[in-house]
Amino acid sequence: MARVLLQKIRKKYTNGFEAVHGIDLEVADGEFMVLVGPSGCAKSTTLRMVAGLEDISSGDLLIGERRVNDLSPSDRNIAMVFQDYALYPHMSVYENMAYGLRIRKYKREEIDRRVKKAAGILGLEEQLERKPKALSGGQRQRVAVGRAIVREPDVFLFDEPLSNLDAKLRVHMRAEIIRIQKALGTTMIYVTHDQVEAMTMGDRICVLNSGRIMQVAAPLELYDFPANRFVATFIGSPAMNIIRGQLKKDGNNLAFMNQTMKLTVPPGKSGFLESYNGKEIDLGLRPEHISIDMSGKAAADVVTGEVGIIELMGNEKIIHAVAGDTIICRTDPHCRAEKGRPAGMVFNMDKAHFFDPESGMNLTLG
Amino acid sequence: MARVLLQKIRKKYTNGFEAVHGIDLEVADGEFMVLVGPSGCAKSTTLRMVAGLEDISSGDLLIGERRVNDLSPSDRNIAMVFQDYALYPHMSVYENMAYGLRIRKYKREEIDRRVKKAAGILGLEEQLERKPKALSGGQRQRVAVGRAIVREPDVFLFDEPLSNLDAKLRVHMRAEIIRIQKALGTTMIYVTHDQVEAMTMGDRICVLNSGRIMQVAAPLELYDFPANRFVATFIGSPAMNIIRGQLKKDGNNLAFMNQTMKLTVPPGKSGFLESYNGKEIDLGLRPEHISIDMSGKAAADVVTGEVGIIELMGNEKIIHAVAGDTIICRTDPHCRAEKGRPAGMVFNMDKAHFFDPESGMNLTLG
Amino acid sequence: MQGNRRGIWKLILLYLSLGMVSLIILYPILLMLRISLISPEEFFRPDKALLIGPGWTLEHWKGVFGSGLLWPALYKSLYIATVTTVMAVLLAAPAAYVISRTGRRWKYILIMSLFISRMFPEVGIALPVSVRFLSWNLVDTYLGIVLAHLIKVLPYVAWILVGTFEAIPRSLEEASFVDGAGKLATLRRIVFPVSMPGIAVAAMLVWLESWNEFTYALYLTVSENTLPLQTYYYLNRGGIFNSAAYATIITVPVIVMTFILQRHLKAGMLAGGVK
Amino acid sequence: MQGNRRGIWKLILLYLSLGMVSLIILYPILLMLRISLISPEEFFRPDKALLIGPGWTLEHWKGVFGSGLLWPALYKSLYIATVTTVMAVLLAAPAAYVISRTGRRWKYILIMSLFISRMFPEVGIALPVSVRFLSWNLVDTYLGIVLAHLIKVLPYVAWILVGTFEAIPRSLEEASFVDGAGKLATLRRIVFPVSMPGIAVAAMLVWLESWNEFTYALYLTVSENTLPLQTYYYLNRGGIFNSAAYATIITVPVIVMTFILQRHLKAGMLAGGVK
Repeated sequence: MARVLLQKIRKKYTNGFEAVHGIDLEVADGEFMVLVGPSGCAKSTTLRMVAGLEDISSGDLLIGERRVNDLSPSDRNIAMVFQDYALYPHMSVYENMAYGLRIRKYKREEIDRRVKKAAGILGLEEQLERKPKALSGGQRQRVAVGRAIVREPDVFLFDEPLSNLDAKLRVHMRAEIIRIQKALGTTMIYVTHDQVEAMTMGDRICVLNSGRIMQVAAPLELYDFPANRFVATFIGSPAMNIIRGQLKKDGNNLAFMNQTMKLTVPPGKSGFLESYNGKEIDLGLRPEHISIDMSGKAAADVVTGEVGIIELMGNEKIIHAVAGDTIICRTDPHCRAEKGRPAGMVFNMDKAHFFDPESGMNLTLG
Repeated sequence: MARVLLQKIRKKYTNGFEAVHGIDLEVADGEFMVLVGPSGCAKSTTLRMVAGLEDISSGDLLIGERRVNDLSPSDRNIAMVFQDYALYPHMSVYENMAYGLRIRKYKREEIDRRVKKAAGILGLEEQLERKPKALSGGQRQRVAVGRAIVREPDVFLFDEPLSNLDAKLRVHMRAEIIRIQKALGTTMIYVTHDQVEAMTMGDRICVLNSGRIMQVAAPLELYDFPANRFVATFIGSPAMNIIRGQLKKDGNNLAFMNQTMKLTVPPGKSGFLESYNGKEIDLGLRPEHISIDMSGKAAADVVTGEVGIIELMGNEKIIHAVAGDTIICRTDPHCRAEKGRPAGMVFNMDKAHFFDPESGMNLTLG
Repeated sequence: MQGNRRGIWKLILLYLSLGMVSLIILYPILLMLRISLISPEEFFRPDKALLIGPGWTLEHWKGVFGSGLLWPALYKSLYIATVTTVMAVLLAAPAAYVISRTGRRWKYILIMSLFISRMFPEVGIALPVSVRFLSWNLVDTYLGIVLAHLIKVLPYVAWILVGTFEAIPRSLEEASFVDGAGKLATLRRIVFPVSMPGIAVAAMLVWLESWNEFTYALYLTVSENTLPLQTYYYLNRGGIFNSAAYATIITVPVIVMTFILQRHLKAGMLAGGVK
Repeated sequence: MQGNRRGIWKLILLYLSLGMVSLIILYPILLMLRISLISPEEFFRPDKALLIGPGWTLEHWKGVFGSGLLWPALYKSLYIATVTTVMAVLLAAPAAYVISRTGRRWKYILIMSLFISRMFPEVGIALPVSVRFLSWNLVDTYLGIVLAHLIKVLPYVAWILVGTFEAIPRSLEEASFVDGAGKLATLRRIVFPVSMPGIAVAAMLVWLESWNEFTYALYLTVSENTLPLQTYYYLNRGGIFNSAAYATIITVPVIVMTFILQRHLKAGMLAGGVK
């Protein structure tokens, strides 16, 4: 058990491509840290650098108090679970789990004790003599986890370990992995591209984009207070609406306006935005904070648009309405909006975020 | 344009396996009918029987007033869009669309007129001279649709046409296909395994399971009033909770009870259930109709369970709580339920369904 | 675990190997050409310099062209290779199409017969074949060699073509049916044009195989030699220079076709495509 | 468009073809065996019944076993095939492992050299090879034939082994590294055991290839014949019955190995595995 510290870690390939641009990240002892981001964001590369499977071009990687940049994977005292499980096909489940201990020349009784204990935790007692190909997908997944926990390493590294399982099993294995990590108290770095997985599992989440860290925060904080436009649109489905417009003084209050809408900025947020008066700005509002009003009455903070795509999910309706930009609203499934007809959208401006159009920074976080 | 009528259509393979068990279905002229079901439910087989690509073992298939069982696909005047698009790779986009007309010996000017018109509808004017491999996934999809519409057939058959597109493009193409179908008014049979696609696109939806029709209804009717337990759990995600228990007379009302809960059946539903007094029954309730009450006060229709898995979606939390069975609730993302701790679940019994444990029929539909 | 320096070393190693491989391939060809152009005195000099050096002569080539033996052999080789190719494609294509549309059991039969026909000793099979052909009066005829070559090449032409037809999704044909075309029109307008590149590759490989073939020709020929037999015939009689000239003549179309084919070669085609 | 009746017809057709293929494969083998056991009088009788019929004799086999020529040839063939196999696997395995872990450019080189070494006429290549070997004193030696066979088989052993090693996911090795094993321990404990079946198939195919090989042996041998040469040697002198006996002897291990191999054959392995 140990903290993991990344200091200005960079990854540059022989062909000159810089995959990771000097990132700083501290994973506390016993913490469950999730790395999430779109494909190509270098989340796997970062994990593999921690594992020692990729060279670190520059920067310092510390596990505990040790700088491990130049140590081989075998000397870092980490354990890794791979996306394809990487079980040794010619070995039984028992031998798969015992392999790492045998290599390290543990005593036979100690190996037996640890493997049996891990098998107990994972419910694999009945499968110990089987070969991997005789197991179901979920059991293989368990063996891969078992191989990691018998080693009692300082850090667990999980590289999209659930992406080959079906949806139901995935939900179940998520809970299982959380349970094991909490029980053992081992530091965990977990890579996934699935935002629900990230939000469900992580103590904290590190959002990556193009080899840069966008935000590190607890799950709901990420959702409610995204640090920038990238996180705002990456986390949440459907994505947060981003609308370009201008801030103008309107009496005592600031107003956000463009060709199709004029919305009042709530007093609580105005303070941060004084300097943007008269400038371009991006308004961000999640679909669930826009409701549909079919009464046809014009009122404050109501924008009228033409209904385009309607997606029916059963428990809710996703309505795409066009008012200059396309605006996505999440509504009651019985909402009577119809394709091609106008609808009033009520913007809940208390939930609005404002982003700098250039830097993408969230201006309303204070 | 024509209605399609399936009368006792059966499909039995050489090896004795009966894939389709004599189904009856009427697709009205100009209607958008979606066939949906889990994999292996024979939805594609049914579509291919309508197309003439699979033999019909028995029953009658009528397109318009014609019985077409023994007609080859080329004589049925239908057009089909395949899952892999099935574009002819050695022909340009223009030739791909013109092929069916050339085979039918249309005049050159008529072919040109129709292809250009279809290209206009689909925004393919710029791509007419390109080969399929030079197109993006969405453009290929459009060409496949274009090839269908130039023919001006009686019926469109679409076999999971969007499953090879990414999520964003899929949402867009759904709207496009709906628009084209409504504009042309052509009868449509559309196969998908995706329930959101089914609910978003269909005028009516036909739910299939193991070669039998479970229910044919409009999208929201399917969600709000499922005809049986299969439809109830297949449509909606997470699935409807199904809880086994007994009905007992409790004063004037009926009560649903098992070892962990006692719930009052609302008067409006009691009428249908009198005959089940004292018998086993399945209670069905959707996750959004169970709310979490952390106050700890016991009240009517509140069941206390231990919180297991928590899935955080951002805009909502899915809580799996154990009270005998595992019960899934859809709650506010800020709900303070914690893993391993007790939580009170408030059942909204007005939304409850009751199913016969044997037949699975919904008893509360009247 | 890769750094900048290792990347460069890898590249150097790659090009070195590429050079080595080219040399190994090129060297015997150049040697062959040189032997066909060397004067006997130089060749039999103990301290001769083989590839470069003095003693060039066109005598052997003149001999080959003047002997009257080249043209019949060339004609026979061309005729047999071409007829074998046409027959092989015509026979294998329909079978391959049916197999590609049927299923695993047929493919298993095909792969097994392919394997067996490749692994059984040719000298062993050639004997009963020639005994049988003797009683059918097929020894020393063009038809006999064509039939023997067909036995040799049919399984693997079929294999390449099955691969080619399998790569055509069935939905392409179904789309054509729905579009109003019949079975035959679909074959002619969709299946055949789309599979043309694969058929061409198969044809060229068969042609080369038949053009190069030696063992069956040896067993089944009494009087008129094919080019490979002619090469061996001279060598057997010590005519090493004429033999080299014949070998060069055989190699020319091989080089040309290899050059054309290498752009179309895919790992999958080699499944059956490599001899 | 399938009905019950068509299904049954298909099945009948399938088994008919299966029978036909078996017959075509079996017939020449039985014929070969019969010729080695037929009396010359019967064989040369104009209205002879070949496969079944009278006139059985063990004379030819006695002659073959008693002539003193069988055992040296058998020994030489066994020796050459075995040494070629061991050398080929030892040389190709490390290269194949590196190529499987490196990338497309190497694979392209490999596939090209494989293709070229297969498509170039053996009678053409054998000539410069034997001229070169003459000056190195390798003609009529075991080493010479082994080297010639290595030229022939190395590219495709490498190809099968690249396929075998590629099928081992890299994550398996990485998991072993993370588990604490070094590069060598990983090769010995993970990579080698997992690829054993592929290596075995490659070895058996090489062995058969070398065992059957005729052309290079013909060019490079003056005195001691291998079994295939011995077969041809008798035939050339009209000893058709002895030739058939030799061909039968060659065929026995081929049948045994084919029987073992057919269970392990996959289409992918045939990429390089079929001659």
